[in-house]
Amino acid sequence: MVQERTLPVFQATSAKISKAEGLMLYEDMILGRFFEDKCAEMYYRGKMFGFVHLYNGQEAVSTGVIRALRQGEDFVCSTYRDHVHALSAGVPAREVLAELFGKETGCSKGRGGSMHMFSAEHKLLGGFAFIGEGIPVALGAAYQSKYRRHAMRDKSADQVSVSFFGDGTTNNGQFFECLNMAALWKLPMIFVVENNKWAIGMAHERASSQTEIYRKAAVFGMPGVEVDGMDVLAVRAAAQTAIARARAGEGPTLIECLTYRFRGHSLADPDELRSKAEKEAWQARDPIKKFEAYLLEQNLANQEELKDIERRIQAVVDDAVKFAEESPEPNPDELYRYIFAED
Amino acid sequence: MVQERTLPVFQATSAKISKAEGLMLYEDMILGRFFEDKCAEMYYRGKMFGFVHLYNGQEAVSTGVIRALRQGEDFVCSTYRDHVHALSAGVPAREVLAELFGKETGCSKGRGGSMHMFSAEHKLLGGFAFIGEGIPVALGAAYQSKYRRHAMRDKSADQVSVSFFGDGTTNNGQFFECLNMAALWKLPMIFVVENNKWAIGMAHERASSQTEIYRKAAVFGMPGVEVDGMDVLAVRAAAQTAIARARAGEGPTLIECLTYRFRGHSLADPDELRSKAEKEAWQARDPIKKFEAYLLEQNLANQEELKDIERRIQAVVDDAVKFAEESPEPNPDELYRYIFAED
Amino acid sequence: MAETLLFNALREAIDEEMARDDTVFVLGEDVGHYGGSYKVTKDLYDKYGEFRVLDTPIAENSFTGMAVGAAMTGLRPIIEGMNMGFLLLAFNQIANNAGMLRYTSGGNYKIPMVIRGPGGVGRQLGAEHSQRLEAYFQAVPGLRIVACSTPYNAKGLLKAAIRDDNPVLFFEHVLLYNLKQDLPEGEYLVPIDRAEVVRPGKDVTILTYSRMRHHVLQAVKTLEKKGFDPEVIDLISLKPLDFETIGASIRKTHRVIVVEECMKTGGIGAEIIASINDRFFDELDAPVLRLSSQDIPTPYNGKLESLTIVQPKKIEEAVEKMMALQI
Amino acid sequence: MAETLLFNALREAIDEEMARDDTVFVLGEDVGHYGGSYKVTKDLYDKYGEFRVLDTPIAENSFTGMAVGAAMTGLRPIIEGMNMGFLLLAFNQIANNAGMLRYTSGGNYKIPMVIRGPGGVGRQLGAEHSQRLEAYFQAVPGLRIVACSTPYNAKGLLKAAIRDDNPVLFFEHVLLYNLKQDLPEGEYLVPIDRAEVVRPGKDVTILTYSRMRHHVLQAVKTLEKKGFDPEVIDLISLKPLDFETIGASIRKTHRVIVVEECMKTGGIGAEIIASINDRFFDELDAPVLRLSSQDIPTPYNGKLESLTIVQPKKIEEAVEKMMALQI
Ligand SMILES: Cc1ncc(C[n+]2csc(CCOP(=O)(O)OP(=O)(O)O)c2C)c(N)n1
Ligand SMILES: Cc1ncc(C[n+]2csc(CCOP(=O)(O)OP(=O)(O)O)c2C)c(N)n1
Ligand SMILES: [Mg+2]
Ligand SMILES: [Mg+2]
Repeated sequence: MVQERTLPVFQATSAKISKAEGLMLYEDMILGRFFEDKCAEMYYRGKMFGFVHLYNGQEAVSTGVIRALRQGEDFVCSTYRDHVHALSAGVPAREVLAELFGKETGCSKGRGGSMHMFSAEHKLLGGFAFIGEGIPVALGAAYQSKYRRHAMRDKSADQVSVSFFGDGTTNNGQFFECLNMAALWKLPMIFVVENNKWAIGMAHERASSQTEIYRKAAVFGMPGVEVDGMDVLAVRAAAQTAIARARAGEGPTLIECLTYRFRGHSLADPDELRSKAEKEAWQARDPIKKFEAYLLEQNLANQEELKDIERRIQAVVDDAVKFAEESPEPNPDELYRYIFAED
Repeated sequence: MVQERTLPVFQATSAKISKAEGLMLYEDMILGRFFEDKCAEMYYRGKMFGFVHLYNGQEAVSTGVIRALRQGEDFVCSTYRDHVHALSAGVPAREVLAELFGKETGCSKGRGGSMHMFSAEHKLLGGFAFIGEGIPVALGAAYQSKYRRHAMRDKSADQVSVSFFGDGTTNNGQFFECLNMAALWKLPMIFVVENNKWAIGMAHERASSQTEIYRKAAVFGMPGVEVDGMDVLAVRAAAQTAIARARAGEGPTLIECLTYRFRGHSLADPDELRSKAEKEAWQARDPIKKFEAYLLEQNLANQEELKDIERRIQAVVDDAVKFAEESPEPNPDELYRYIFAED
Repeated sequence: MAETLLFNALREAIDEEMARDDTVFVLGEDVGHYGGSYKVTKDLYDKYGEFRVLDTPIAENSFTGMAVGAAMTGLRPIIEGMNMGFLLLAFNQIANNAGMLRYTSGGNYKIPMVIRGPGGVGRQLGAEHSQRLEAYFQAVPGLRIVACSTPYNAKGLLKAAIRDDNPVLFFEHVLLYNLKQDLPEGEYLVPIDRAEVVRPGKDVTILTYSRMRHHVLQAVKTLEKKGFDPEVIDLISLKPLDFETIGASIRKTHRVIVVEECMKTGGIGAEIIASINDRFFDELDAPVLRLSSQDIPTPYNGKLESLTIVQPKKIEEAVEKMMALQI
Repeated sequence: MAETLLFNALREAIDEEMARDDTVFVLGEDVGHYGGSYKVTKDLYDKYGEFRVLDTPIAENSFTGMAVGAAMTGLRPIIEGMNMGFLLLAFNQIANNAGMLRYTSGGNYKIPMVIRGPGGVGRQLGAEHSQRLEAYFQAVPGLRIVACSTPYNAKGLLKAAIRDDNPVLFFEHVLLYNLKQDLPEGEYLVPIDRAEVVRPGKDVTILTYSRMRHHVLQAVKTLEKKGFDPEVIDLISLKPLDFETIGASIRKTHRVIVVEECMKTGGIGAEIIASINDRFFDELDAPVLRLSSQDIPTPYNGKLESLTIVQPKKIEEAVEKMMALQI
């Protein structure tokens, strides 16, 4: 196990949150966690197929960033590890699970599957199965906001676009090409690197000559910040700063979240390369437990309230399963539907 | 005209050169200049076709770097602006000009043309017509050297690979992908950016959010140096340091040469966007004139010796024209030759 | 009527569509200050400003993806490939995202975008600048592929492509930009999915597109004098193929020659022949003849280059040979 | 004889060739420590070390170009595309440099490299992971394209591809890695340019490749019972096509069905049909029948997915229908 990077210290007090906010964040993280656990269960029970990449451990990033956005207005762009981003963005658990079951009621009408969650309604630009290809797409959404504001004189066009991707993706050309264009044109864009130290079986330090990704922003004239990705408040604070900057027309920000995935790369990954010690060290920093402790400590919630949330979310997830199971499959007659815009 | 970057100051005395070296460098730059002037003439006289990109003004870079390499052993990788790199690498003027005339005696047998000069004998990996695509190829040659040394235990395998490309190319993903891999694996590779401030009609500062390219090396853990690209000794000194580093197994270097092209992007370019003031400012810094003055001042050569060289090179270029004109065209029966390795 | 050069016809198309719809914008290398390397966007930067005529860095894959994102969110980007070949670098964005995303998203998004620029074999531009990407892209689902060939159709097709809600690969030909033609004064559109019967005839159907249309017409001049009466069809739409027009012609002539500039193997002609085999086999009196470029990278040398592509003479011979067949 | 899984057959091929020639090396994502996502390079890292089994960053375009440079300078790289689809990002390096550079350089360099990995439609992997790149790449000059289909041919073909001095795109199929077969003990090679007559027959020629070979054989079982005698040919070489073997079969059966997994438009079948039209038109008693995947991105839903590709039942019906034709 490689020497861990020293995590940046974040003073939670500097980001005072209300009780309502606290519960909202907690709920969102719980939703992410319970949903993914259910996916694993369903996968092993043969209810879903293909490559399924779970998000356990990284919840503070999705919740911290996406829940700081204007829901349904700002754009979210994800990868193949997209269920939880979709949920945070407001796509109902029912629709995400139905998609995983390949049902007509899925957010991509059962055509997309685990790696291809889309929802125009929730401004989810997509799950993108190929490394890095979502970054330019998010850049395009950001360009569009700025375009509307400046070329079409729509004052209300101040939407921000967020692109999520992993450490391994930061060695891909599209990452750098987009850093440059975003900074050059001061686009309302946020690059969120979820540095979970691994790209499948490739340890970050074996893939990147310089492992501190946030530093790469500076050479594009863009702020790059490093944040403890297991601390939802730290992530939220960094996101809020970046969002404010972007909305004010001051340009993009790169946020590197130091995080960890608690499961293998996908449900098909034997996960033999990560050491037990490393896994345990990170497991001990579970973002949900950490935030739970904070809420209790700050008297923002009591045990009962949190249990309530968990019960409620468990019901949401169970309902999603039921919904997905009972939903119809796509109509075979519509095999060619959606290939062109006319359909 | 944008504020010019302050050029890095180079103390020529720090790079003592012998008379022989001085004359060699001068001759190489003169060859590049005269050859390109002849190309322009031939193009306008309808002797050659297609896109022809001349190198006038940038000679100190080709000569400064390539003439510091071991000729015929180290690898050189160029772009569509490749005539002069080919000449510095030792490809005879005859073969380069014959290639431009599309003749069988050309270094690419008349199949390549201006943007596709190749010579396995001279370790010229090629002219590459597409932006950035040569960089990975040069990286492959560098990998090969290191591979032979380490995996095949060939102690003599210490060849260095140099990739040349322009400022505009540094916004392309391949540039960054290769910086990372070269640094990660400590390959014997040198990235030479010929920053001539323009990519066709795109001013560098309109294309790059951060215009100081050499700074980008640092975030890959690679030394990046800035050098006056109009000063052949400065370029040579930087190249020598980088070459020594690479050969010693210490890894790659990025050298940003601040230079300027005295002609349009290609002979088809109306060149209407660059200001007169800018052109004149750079023309005044002609690398050949500068070096000539240095040689005279340092008593490394007298006027007559330099004139001799010029006469000799003029003869070489004239001979190349004659050779190219008299050379046969490729045999039409060999249209399919060279498509597969068996031919 | 105004005599217009093809590149100006394209420019007019873009200008008119930009004036009509402020979600239409152009992006690409040197489209702004420089006005496009073949001047198709000349002066549009001054007229529409830097947002609507966007000079991009040399990052084809990412600016193409950016256009996809802009299209998904309501704009109508027109990408200029300075040379269409450069878009090989954007293959992933064009195939996966422009082409497939609408389907994979179950209809969540549509992607109204045009990717246009010069393709084809020019005059000694070397292999990399002489690509015929229509062949490489034809199997990608979700894309429409169009090739223009005259100032008239260039303008009308480009306007229609810009208004289409689907991703359109729009091929111009590097050697046709200076073609001249009188264009109608008012606005007009040309449907992007219809072939054009350039010359009706009854002997043989010649299917062609882009610059080869002109090689065919040159051959036809000679053939006419010799008493032949070929029907010349410019495909215009390379995907989907317009089988209505093609079929009508085959039912009349029962003989087909395909003349294309792409390489033979896996070219547009391959699909045409396979489709004719699927649909009109019984109508054929002879095997379809395929005249394509040689299956080699385009050599720089002028003579080899001209041997690489189909010359009018070869088309004449092919027609004569086919007509001489005993059936 | 040892019963061997297909992925292990590939692994043996690489291992043997690496042992035989120390210029052979493997590079790609997760080929080293991880052993390859389908375990084709398992344990080779331990055996040959980090230089010869190189784990790359996720930078397909550049590591492919790097392999080209290594090949030009005397090594023999084997690229593993973790999924062949990812190599869309490397299209430029594969087409311009692997494919065309030798020609454009006038023979200065040769590029002995293999680009291999899983392609095809798997089990609900979604559109992007279900690509059939053989169609996208078939028009690129200079490339050889090979598809293996059994442990036996996988091993022999891969060894031959590694020894070939030209760039070879080598397609495996994501659903065939666990096929089992007894392999001979000693070393053997299978030529990469020859089709394989899998089942001789006299009624109809079925041309297929990769996983569809198995769908065809499944159909053939039923067809045999019904008294049909089809000839099954596995193309193996998708470029160039082996017209000697194909032609011999057509001269015997006079009827052809192509069964392919790629999309219909611009697929391998299109070129096959066009070539048959060019060469064997007069031998045909009926139009060639083309059974291809639907022209859509592969839907995730299992039922739609299975409707997208050709199922054995459809092949049976096609043969029966073709045999019922009055000629
Ligand atoms: C273009 C492309 N290359 C390779 C892959 C295969 N792949 C899927 S995920 C992955 C690792 C990505 O790691 P990282 O970016 O760190 O994200 P994480 O999975 O850790 O969230 C790879 C190589 C892919 N999907 N797309
Ligand atoms: C992939 C690709 N995109 C675009 C081009 C067209 N093009 C040729 S040269 C050039 C500008 C390059 O500028 P720079 O890198 O600064 O080099 P310079 O020409 O100034 O030497 C462009 C855009 C190309 N050849 N390849
Ligand atoms: Mg990761
Ligand atoms: Mg430049």
